Amino acid sequence: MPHEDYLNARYGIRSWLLTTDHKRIALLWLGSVTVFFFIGGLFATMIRIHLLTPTGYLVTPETYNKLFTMHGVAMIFFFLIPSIPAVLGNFLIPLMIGAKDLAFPKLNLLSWYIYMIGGCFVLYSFATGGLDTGWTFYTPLSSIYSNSAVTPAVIGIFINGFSSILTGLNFIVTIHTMRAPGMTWFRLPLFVWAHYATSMIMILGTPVIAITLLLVGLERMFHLGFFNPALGGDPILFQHLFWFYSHPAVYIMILPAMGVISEIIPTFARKPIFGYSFIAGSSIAIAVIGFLVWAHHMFVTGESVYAALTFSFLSYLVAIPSAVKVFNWTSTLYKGSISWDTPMIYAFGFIGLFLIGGLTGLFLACLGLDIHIHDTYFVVAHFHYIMVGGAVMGYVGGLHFWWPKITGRLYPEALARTAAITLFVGFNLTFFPQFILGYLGMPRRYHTYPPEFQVLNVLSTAGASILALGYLLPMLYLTWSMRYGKVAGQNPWPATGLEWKTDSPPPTENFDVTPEVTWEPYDFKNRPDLGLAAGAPSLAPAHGDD
Amino acid sequence: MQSQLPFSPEQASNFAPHVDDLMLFITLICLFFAVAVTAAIIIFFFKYHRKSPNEVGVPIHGDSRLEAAWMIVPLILAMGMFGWGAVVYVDYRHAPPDALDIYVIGKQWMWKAQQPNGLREINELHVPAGRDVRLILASEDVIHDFFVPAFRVKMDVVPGHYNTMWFRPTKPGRYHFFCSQYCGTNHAIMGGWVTVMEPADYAAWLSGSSGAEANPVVAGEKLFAEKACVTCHVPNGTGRAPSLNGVFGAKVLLADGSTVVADEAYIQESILQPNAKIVAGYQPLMPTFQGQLTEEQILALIAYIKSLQSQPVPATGSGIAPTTEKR
Amino acid sequence: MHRTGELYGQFETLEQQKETAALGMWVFLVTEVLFFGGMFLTYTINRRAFGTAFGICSNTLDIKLGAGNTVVLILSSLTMAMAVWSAQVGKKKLASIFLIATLGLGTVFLGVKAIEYKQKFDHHLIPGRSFDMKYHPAHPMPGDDLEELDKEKQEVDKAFAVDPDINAHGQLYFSLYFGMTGLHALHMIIGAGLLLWLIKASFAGRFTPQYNTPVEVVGLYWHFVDIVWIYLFPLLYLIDRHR
Amino acid sequence: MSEHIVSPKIYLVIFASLMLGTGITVWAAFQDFGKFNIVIALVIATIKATLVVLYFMHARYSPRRTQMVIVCSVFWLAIMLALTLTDYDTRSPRETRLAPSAISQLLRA
Repeated sequence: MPHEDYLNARYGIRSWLLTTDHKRIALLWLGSVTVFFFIGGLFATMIRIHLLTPTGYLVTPETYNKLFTMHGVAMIFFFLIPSIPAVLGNFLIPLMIGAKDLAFPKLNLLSWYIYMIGGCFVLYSFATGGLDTGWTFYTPLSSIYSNSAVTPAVIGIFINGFSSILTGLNFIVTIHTMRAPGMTWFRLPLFVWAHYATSMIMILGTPVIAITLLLVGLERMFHLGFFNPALGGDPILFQHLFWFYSHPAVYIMILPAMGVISEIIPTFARKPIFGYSFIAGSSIAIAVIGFLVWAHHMFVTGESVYAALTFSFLSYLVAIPSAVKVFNWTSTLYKGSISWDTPMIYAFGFIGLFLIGGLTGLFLACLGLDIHIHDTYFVVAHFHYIMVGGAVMGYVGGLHFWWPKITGRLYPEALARTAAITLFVGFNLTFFPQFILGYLGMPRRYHTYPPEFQVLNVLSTAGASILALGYLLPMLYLTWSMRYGKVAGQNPWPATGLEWKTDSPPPTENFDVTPEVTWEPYDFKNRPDLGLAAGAPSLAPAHGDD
Repeated sequence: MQSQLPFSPEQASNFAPHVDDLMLFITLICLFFAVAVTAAIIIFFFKYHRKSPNEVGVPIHGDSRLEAAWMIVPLILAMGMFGWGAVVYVDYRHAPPDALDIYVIGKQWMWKAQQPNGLREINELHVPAGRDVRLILASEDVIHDFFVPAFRVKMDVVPGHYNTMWFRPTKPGRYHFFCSQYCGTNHAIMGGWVTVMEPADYAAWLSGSSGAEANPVVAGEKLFAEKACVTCHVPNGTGRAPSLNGVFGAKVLLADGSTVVADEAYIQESILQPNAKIVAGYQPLMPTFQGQLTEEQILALIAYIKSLQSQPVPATGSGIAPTTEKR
Repeated sequence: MHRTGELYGQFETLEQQKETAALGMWVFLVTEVLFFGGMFLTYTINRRAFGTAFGICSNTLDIKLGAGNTVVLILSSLTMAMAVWSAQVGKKKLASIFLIATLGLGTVFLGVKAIEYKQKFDHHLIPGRSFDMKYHPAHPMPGDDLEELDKEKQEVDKAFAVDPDINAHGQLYFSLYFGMTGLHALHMIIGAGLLLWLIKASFAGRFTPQYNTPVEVVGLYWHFVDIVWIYLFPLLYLIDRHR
Repeated sequence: MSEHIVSPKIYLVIFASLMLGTGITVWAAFQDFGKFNIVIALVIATIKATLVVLYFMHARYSPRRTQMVIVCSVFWLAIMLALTLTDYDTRSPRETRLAPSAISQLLRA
């Protein structure tokens, strides 16, 4: 009997491009962010190959500068920021809170189109002269001195900002007004809490980067002087405005990944998460305190000593909620029933890498140390540990975890575990040497470097080739599994969330009847429907180590 | 005495030991937490591995005392890091009043320094050991950053602002300095050497008795940078003008297909009437230096270009005629 | 999602739908506050640094037009609020009339703004190569108050003597003036488009005491644009009037 | 929650207050209060904005969460302005901004 779900409810290209179904829109996002991920990845590959030898191996300085700029722009604005919220968040938030859709389905589709338009502008900039300002667009390099295609790029990022804003707006309103009966705030999955916090940042921060880049664009087009010292403007003001968004933007990337991990760990340890309210609260705390720390990117710009002290102090405060999360995840494992399924491997990988990324943040927040390691490879390693080791591990882990729900199929388990371990090893080999490079004094964004740095650079490039393999593998077997994977069933793990109470893949309206929530989150003991009670027939399909 | 941390550059300023101590302090704390958490995960991972398919974990919902502990303890440690870091930073941002003032100007893509007596240097900085030195930093175009790893200090050079930084070199020697704030195409080669000298040597060098100024090759090298020749004549051949490595005495292929031997006369002509002979593959972009250079300076430049004869010739961008086309 | 009457499929009740729409607009307005906030910050930093230049430039604006426009915009807020009230109590005709009045007042505001922009253009006060604060005092336009102009000339000359960069700083003021009022005007134009759509729906009789969410939500937006102007007026027009 | 309908009378009172506020702003701008001119202007503007938000935009009669949203927007705007000013207000005079003419002088040096 053919079962009707959101994938086969309607057919044809129009049914996808004009859909207002959050699940289909999530898949549109999945496709487009994957394209940008591989574009950014291609640039990264070329960067690593180029840095094999001190004099540079592959490209001219101009091209190298364009490569790292375009790598940053593609990865940050067009992959990392939308990745988890727009793909997993879009797909799961209505399912998790028991709603038929997001509050504003048309705005949701519009958000994707805005992203695509912004993306086209940026790709146009890449194709016609490239972009060589660094993803940070520091003035006056970006506003006057750069000869590359800065204007289309800033217009593209400006436009893309509204996509982010609309997604965040939709999530906030949905979480407030669309919850199913019984779904109280403290029964919300932690994934939803994390997305609530993320959306706050999107709403409050994104408009500032939009206006800032608009001013840079105007400055370039009409020779205005907001940030141009030759016309009385101030380049430091640009940095304040830029980092007011771009520091919290890091939390846009990492908070949703933390949400994913907070779902995976209780599921595969089969016990309630340790300190639910502390994890939920720490998400909000990170979102709020994250807005108070931006000028720690500016300790050596000549900002006032008083401001530097303030921002360093506040930066240390934001470490606390992050630490709370790590400790709570670890404690959740205590006396659990831990399975070694792929999402759990990703969760462990995430904790390990985020731990290093987060702890090295303490080095950079330290004023006395920052005067040495600022703008060196130490910083590069640090933020890759957070954004790639953290956010991307969370994203890929989340994709695996919810893949059965999204496609109705299971991925090949053994292959997936291999890929997860490959990613973890490759990542560390790539980026750990860069911490040492940084402390030794190698500045970032160098197309050529003194020969004494070569060994570590070669090591890093070698690691990157393993890392690349780790990304290609899931891409291949996940695609393969869409057609050939084992049929998953409603709740293969089993997990406790509302999204697992509907079919896989879910029907267009998500639930046949509006569900009513009567249980506490992550409660395995009092959920006979999960089939885990002793002696009860198991509803979960056997999930062996095939 | 401080012992050197592994994986750290040489310690050559008053700040270096402090920064390395901070590094050690924070590393040890972080290592403790990293090892503790990782060990816990690995132990739980094996100890509580699921034994039967329907097994469920023990429902433990949390513990407020534990939560309080792991908020307060890290907070105290973090405040320690903040406090110590702040002490070093505040010291760094307040130069001693009697420091030696040296002006450093960054421009795309070179550093100009001016010693207290007016002596100018390009991509070089000479400082006396044991003396507080304050650099007054200014930029002519975009944001740069003056970074000396061996001193563990850096400061952005921001157009429209005067930033200052200070240090007290402790060990004579030559140390790399870098531009550490991305500033455009040749950001990576915008660096040079800090030379820390014994105070007596420094005084002698300042008064010119070291003979550096008298050497035409050195003077020519300075001029080559000062007149911004180097911004186009990039040694690795990637600039808007041909690399001059190995050019002297070689045959140069011109735009009209003919070749010319690069001798003193050709170089002089190229400096004063750049458009007289254009090297194949390049645009006539070079401004004339007629009336802007003294004879002595032209000679110095020629001497410098001669000295490049032994430098490696880049595969492309040199302007030297391929040997096969000699006949 | 299919739609039943005025109720969209993702909602359970009209009540929920109305609350959701209002909350959505409020959250959007938060974004707008921060969006304008970036400009206000740029303004603050520069005004503190270049108070003299900002004062002189501010005095070249026509305070009568500025204050008049403030009155027009506040009046339009009143008519907008009345339109919401009319829709809520079911006075369909009155709602249409108030909506049209709001649109009319908004258009008047934009027209006055256009006149002011044209004046700055004639006076060479558009940022760019032709920007020159000395131009207008030296080249009076028909209808100018020559006495005022002479005062302005003296002021500009005095400022130039003290600060040779006064032209650059003046350009910063006018960059911000055009940036902020331009962005505000853009919001007015978008608001006018929304009003047109409301007027059309209102004539079709779609708004009832049960269903008037669009009027209320557009009303929120319109009032927000009014608030921005309430700040822009003193910050741009009234910097240094007391001298 | 039933919707609260604000009566036209209140609207008219608010409108009158706003007009009065505008008048006072213009009048105050022509008096010399030293550095308090800007303070007075901003205080009046804030009072006017508050009236618009509370009555024209019905915030007074809105659910608590709407009021929270409003408070958030003001709070974050304050963060942005205040923390940026901590930098600008506490710079040492040595590191203040150079004027364009000083820069061109530097370029000639």
